[in-house]
Amino acid sequence: MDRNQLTKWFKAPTKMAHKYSLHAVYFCTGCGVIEIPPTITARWDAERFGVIPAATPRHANLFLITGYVSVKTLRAVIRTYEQMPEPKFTVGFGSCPINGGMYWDSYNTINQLDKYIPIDGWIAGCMPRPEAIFVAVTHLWTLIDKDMADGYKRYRKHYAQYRANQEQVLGELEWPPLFQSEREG
Amino acid sequence: MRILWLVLSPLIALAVGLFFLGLSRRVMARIHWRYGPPLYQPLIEIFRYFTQKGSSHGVLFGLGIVLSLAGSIVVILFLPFGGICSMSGSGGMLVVLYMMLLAPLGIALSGGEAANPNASIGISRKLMLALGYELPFLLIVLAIMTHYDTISLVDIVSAQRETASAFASFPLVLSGIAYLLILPAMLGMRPFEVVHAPQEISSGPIAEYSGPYLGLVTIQHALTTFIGISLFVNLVWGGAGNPFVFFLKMLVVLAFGLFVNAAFPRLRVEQAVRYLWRWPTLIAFVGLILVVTLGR
Amino acid sequence: MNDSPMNGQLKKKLDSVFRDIETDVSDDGRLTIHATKESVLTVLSLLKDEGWSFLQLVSCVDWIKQDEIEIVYVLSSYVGVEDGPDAKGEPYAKGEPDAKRESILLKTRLPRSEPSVLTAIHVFANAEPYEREIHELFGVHFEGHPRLTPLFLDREYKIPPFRKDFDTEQYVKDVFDSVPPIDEES
Amino acid sequence: MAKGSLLSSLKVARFLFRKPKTLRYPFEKKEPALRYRGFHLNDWDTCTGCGNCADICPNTAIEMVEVLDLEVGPGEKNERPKLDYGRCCFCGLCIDICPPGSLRLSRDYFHTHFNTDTFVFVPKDEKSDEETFLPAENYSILKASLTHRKRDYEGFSSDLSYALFEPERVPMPEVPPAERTLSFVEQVIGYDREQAVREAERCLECRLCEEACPAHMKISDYIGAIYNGEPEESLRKIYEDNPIPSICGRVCMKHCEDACSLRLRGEPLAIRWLKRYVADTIQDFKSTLEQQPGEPTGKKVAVIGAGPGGLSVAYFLRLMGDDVVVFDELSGGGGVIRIGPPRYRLPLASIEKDADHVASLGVEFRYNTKVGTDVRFQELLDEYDAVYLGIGLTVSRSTRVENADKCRLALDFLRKNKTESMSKVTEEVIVIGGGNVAMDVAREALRLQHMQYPGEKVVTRMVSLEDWDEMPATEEEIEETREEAVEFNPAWGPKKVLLDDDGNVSGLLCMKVKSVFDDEGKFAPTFFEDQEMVLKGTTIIEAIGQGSDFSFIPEDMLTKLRFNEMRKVSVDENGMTSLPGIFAGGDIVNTNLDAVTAIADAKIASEGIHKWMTRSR
Amino acid sequence: MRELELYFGPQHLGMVGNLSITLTVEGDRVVNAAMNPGYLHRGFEKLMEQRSWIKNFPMVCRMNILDPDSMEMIYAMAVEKLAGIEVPERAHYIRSIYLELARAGSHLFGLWAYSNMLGFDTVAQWAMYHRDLILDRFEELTGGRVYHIYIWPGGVRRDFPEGFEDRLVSTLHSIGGCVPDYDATFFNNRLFADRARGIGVVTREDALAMGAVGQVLRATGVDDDVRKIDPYAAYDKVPWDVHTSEDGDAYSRVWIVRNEMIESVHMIFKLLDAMPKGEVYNRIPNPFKWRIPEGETYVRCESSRGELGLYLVSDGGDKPYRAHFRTPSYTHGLTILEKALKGASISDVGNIMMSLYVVAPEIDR
Repeated sequence: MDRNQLTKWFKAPTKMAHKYSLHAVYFCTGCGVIEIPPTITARWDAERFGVIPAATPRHANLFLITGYVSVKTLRAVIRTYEQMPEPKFTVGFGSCPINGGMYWDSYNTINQLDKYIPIDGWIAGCMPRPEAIFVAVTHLWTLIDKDMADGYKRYRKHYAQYRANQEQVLGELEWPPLFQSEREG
Repeated sequence: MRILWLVLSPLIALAVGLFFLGLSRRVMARIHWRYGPPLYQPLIEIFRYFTQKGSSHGVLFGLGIVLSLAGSIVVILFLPFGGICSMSGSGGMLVVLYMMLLAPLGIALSGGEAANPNASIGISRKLMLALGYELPFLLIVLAIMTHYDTISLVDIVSAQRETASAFASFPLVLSGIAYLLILPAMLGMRPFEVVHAPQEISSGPIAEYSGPYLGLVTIQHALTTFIGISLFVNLVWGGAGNPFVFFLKMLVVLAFGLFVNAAFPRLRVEQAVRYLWRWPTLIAFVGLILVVTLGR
Repeated sequence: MNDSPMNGQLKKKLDSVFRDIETDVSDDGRLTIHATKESVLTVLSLLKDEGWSFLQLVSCVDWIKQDEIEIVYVLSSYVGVEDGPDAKGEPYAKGEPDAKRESILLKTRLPRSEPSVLTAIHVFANAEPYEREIHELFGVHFEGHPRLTPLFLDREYKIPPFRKDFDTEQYVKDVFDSVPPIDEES
Repeated sequence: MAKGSLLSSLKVARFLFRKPKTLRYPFEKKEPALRYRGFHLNDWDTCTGCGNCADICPNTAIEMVEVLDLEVGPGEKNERPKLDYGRCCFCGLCIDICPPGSLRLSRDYFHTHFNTDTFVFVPKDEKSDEETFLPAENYSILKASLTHRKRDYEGFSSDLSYALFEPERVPMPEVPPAERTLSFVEQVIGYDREQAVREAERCLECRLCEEACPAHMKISDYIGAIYNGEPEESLRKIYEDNPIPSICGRVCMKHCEDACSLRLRGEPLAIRWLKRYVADTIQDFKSTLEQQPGEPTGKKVAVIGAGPGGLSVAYFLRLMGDDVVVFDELSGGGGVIRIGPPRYRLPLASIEKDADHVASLGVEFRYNTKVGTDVRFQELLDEYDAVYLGIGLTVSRSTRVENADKCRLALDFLRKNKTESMSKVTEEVIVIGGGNVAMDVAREALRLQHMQYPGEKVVTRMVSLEDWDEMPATEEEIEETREEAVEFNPAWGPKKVLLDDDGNVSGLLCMKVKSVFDDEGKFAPTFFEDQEMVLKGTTIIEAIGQGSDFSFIPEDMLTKLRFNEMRKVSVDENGMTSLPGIFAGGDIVNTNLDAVTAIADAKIASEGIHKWMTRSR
Repeated sequence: MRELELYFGPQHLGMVGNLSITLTVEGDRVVNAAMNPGYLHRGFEKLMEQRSWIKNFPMVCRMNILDPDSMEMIYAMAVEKLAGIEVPERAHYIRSIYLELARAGSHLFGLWAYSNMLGFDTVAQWAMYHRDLILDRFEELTGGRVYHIYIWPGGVRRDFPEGFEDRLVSTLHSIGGCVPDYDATFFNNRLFADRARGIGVVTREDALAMGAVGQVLRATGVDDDVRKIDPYAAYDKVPWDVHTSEDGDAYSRVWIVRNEMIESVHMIFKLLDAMPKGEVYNRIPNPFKWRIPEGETYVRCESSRGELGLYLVSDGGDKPYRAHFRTPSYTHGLTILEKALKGASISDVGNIMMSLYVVAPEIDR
């Protein structure tokens, strides 16, 4: 740990704690997931940076959307996202969640994921390599430092819009709204 | 002075426990051919948990954790740490045995509140596993207590220091071996990692904890690790005269646990119980009988 | 495999047993059988008894121009590498040893409106998910199928999505692209 | 499979003391493989904007966007691919289809951003984009993104031997040089059906050619029809823009092939030969095309010259319903095409075939009628509603060196050979000039020599001012001429025609050329006066260029006829000259001097004529 | 005991792929299991009908994340058969080497998934490390780590780069050198045997009746392998063995996976030795003009999990009229797994699933 980091720890310990213990919950929602095992295992060892897979969304603060999201998965993705404790960060993997990617004309995959849940960072690639995942993590660190990884705040703020979009695609959702009281002005 | 120790010893236990958690991740990583996280990683994580927003599932949810934490702290107070023992009452061993049951009970109470099927499966597994290792453990403790003719942990330690550690004395060596065999189960390590089993039941009892609750559970985990190892060192490896040697002994025990952890897959719960009730129980039982028949 | 005796014999046999089927051996030796909706199950079980006991695939093709839906059963037989019986003397499959697993295509055509055919589960257990899938994606009803519940899809579609007149691009435009982006300013 | 051991697995403990195998990224770097498929690079210099990458992209990730400040040459569009990395799957199909090979993939693959708009990107070349592409020492992986990339980091690149298109054209069967110089047999044999389909298959349908074609023919469509085995459909497509496919299929200057996107790393598509295939395959144009003249309008148009332009104007106007009369001094259609291209290149039958179809629509041809002598120009103006001048360049220029009057002129020579009897040549012929006509003359002279002196040693020499690289003739033509063993003397200028004692031509005195053009690019040859050479030759043919003959136009009108600075007749956007009612097109108007440009002019003019006539009613 | 509904997946550490199993459990026993796939359904075959023949190549491989290469292979085979395209001899060898490399990589991934499911991190991490070494070679050969898009109709997309053979051989040697470690820790481990023996038994009768293929079938003693009985690429050019086992349980399936992995490596060595020189690519028709004559075909090849089939129909157009993949996991996951899970312990759900080598994207397509 160099001095620079030490001062950061004193200045903003919360941010630092979030940065260096990113416990990832990930859906095997597609191709991107094939690069998660290498990333967290011996060749690349993401645990060096505190990135480990979390067993349940309740333990996690990083949500990796590892590829295209089918309608059926979207339901589970939203559920999982809402279960995660705040602050939480989301990263979209590869082309598909950005703009549909390979499956831009599929009837069962949604095209732009950020219409349904907030995304803090996107990684280019089909699918991103482990190195790209590392760079995305450092990118996320920067965003956390600058308070720009505020997806969960945006979700709270625009929840009515998100919920409306979710219901437009999924139909009636079987769980109650997460933030009942906060309505958009 | 005693009051100072009362405050300090749980803190020391926590520090050592967290260090062990960090170290075990490092060691496991090495066996996995990788570097692993920094040693202070568990600290960061606990800190992170406490700054997150947790969601509660009822009063018992929080209370249960506190209960189990309290149980663990009480146990720690009774455990000698290399000559330091804040509560060296004569009934030490019995209190420890009782209080050790509190920790899983608290978690069970709290986790049961969460209404997650994984959690309830985990809890039932935990109870079954406890059933599995408690029997040989009691036999071992019985043998040791009979052998040294005392129920005070401090006395047991000092008795071992006078002669030789339990491992090195003839009838008790069987109990020692039995203890070694159930140690991974008590520490919740593989092949007995059936309770949490992230790949099977998504961390089982702790599946529903988030934020500060998870932080408390992690602290509880660190304390449990400390208790499990220090109990072993105290009971069968003669404790130590000063904290440093004691710590070194604990390290060795941890390393043994980690090697086993790295070398085996997880067993099914009934396999685990069957295993625990077979060899360790048998050895512990024989040990007890020998101790009783041979006398002192 | 032009001279595959197996397929030739089978063709002869089928032709003699059934009146309402057409058989055809292609250049590469593949036997294609066109059966009617009524006879398809009988043919299927006969083929199974003849040794074609491996149902590889139940597929479905939407021939929109002919206004028909075609169910295709792809059959073959288990033959070990060592040809026929293994060391224990149990045969994997009845049939001549030289009958390599050249697949048989058994087809039947159904009308496009309300297509329905008997389920093949009782003959081949692994037809179950295939038929469920075809029910879902093509809207073909399988009589006697125990659970024709949705397999893959979460949403309801007016036209079964794998039919040729289902325009996915239009669907994507209508459903997914019409979702507004989140307005951060408000 | 033993029952297994409890202790053997404890051996893993030894790895605690071994060095881990982890690659400590980002402290230890790992270079991606040389072929890695990362983000795109595009060499804007070689990119033609053909859009094949956009067409082949399975995910519609590539969109061609217009780049307004881009200078484009022929065969290029000012469009460049824009990539959406929210769609791209890095398959590299675009790389394998890219005809110029300008699109490549680099080994960069890092881009992480919170804004999805940053994932849309117009790839640029490393050379031209200094901001994005940084040398290795300024590059940092932590900043890596689409706008912070490493220089010289080529990855998966295009390889011609694995390209998805076929770079080589189907070889055109030809009569070998030794054989073809012995007679006037047509040199190019023509594709058969299978070859034509195979060649048509190479077309990538990028339509660069259609922009380059002066007549904007629907090339992709008619080639697609050939591929589909429908030459009839193809002919119909051709006839929408070009009524002389048999001629154009042989002698077109093929601007389309110069624009073909396949040309850059392979041979361009043989568009001309495919057109020829269509025209030759179909015997009867009339029944295939089923064309009818349009509703009669009652308007009459005189067309002077039955060359490509004249034929086309007549055809287009006739389809619009006008009555058209074509005047030509020759005995058949074709104009300069009839006399210029030798028989081995363009047989008369092909010309007749096209002209006949135009005639079959009801166009009246008055051959052997020279305007000015047989018919007065004023009569035409009086009698007809409009006049179209498609007279072309019919007069050969002379070098005007000493004794140049003893030489023969190219067009006269060619005309005589083609339409009348063969002219007599001697064993040694000198042809002056380096253009296509000069090549035609030389090759024709060579054939005449072979026919007139069978078995004897004959030689045809060419002398041109221009050096090899400047020679105005097409490369193909030069190559064929060389194959036929014509002797070249480039960069020599004629100084004097040498005569023997009898006053017959005996040779040509030449000077070494210093330069042909001056600094401003104008034609102003300079010579090394001291370097001289004598070429032996008993016949000299001058083929240095042609001019046009406006002598049939009365003097007072001619003065009103406006010419532009290129000494061409200037016309407005409707093809009308400065004289109302008189339209012009073809070689006297444009600088391209080829049939297809004349057709393009004719199309413009015919619409202009029609508009003009109906407006003036 | 009370019956409990337990959702296994889709978000689950032990789940490879995005699949959900609805378990009805009684204590630690599974009473009923209902597969709930579709989380990865993209309507692949429908999308294929909308893309021209060549545009489907980057697409088909994405149908199966784990083993994309056999997907490429089978599509290339079907197209070659329908369009009558010949493949150069060297390309056959390269294809075989490539597919065997992919098989080894896929099996290592399978080993990761399986041992991870058992909580056996150590072996899981090693397997993943070794798979990554193989991916490095793939990257070198094809330019992509996971999706290679390498096998085209008419051959392969690029020839071997310079020095590739040597690096390939040394990579395989370094993996092969660790086989004793794997054996000692994993296959020879008593507790692993306890965990896997007699679990998820699929009898030969069941396997034959329910259309099992691949390891599931071979674990019941049927030496069935498409590479042997209907050879494609260069599999008939070199000698190699089909590995079988008699027990039909999880252990024997994983044991076969191990043996096949080693066999693959040996086969690559043999193929490298026998490989001829020459062209690797017969140019396919211009993609914009490519029409495939009307017809239908059913082709099959041996993917890492068993027989993979493709029913491809062309109506003479520039796009497939209908494509239907017969993926091994479909039957294994939806029919056999449901049956095998009944009566199993919850601890063994993942164990059985991964020993059947069920890959979710392959089911959903």
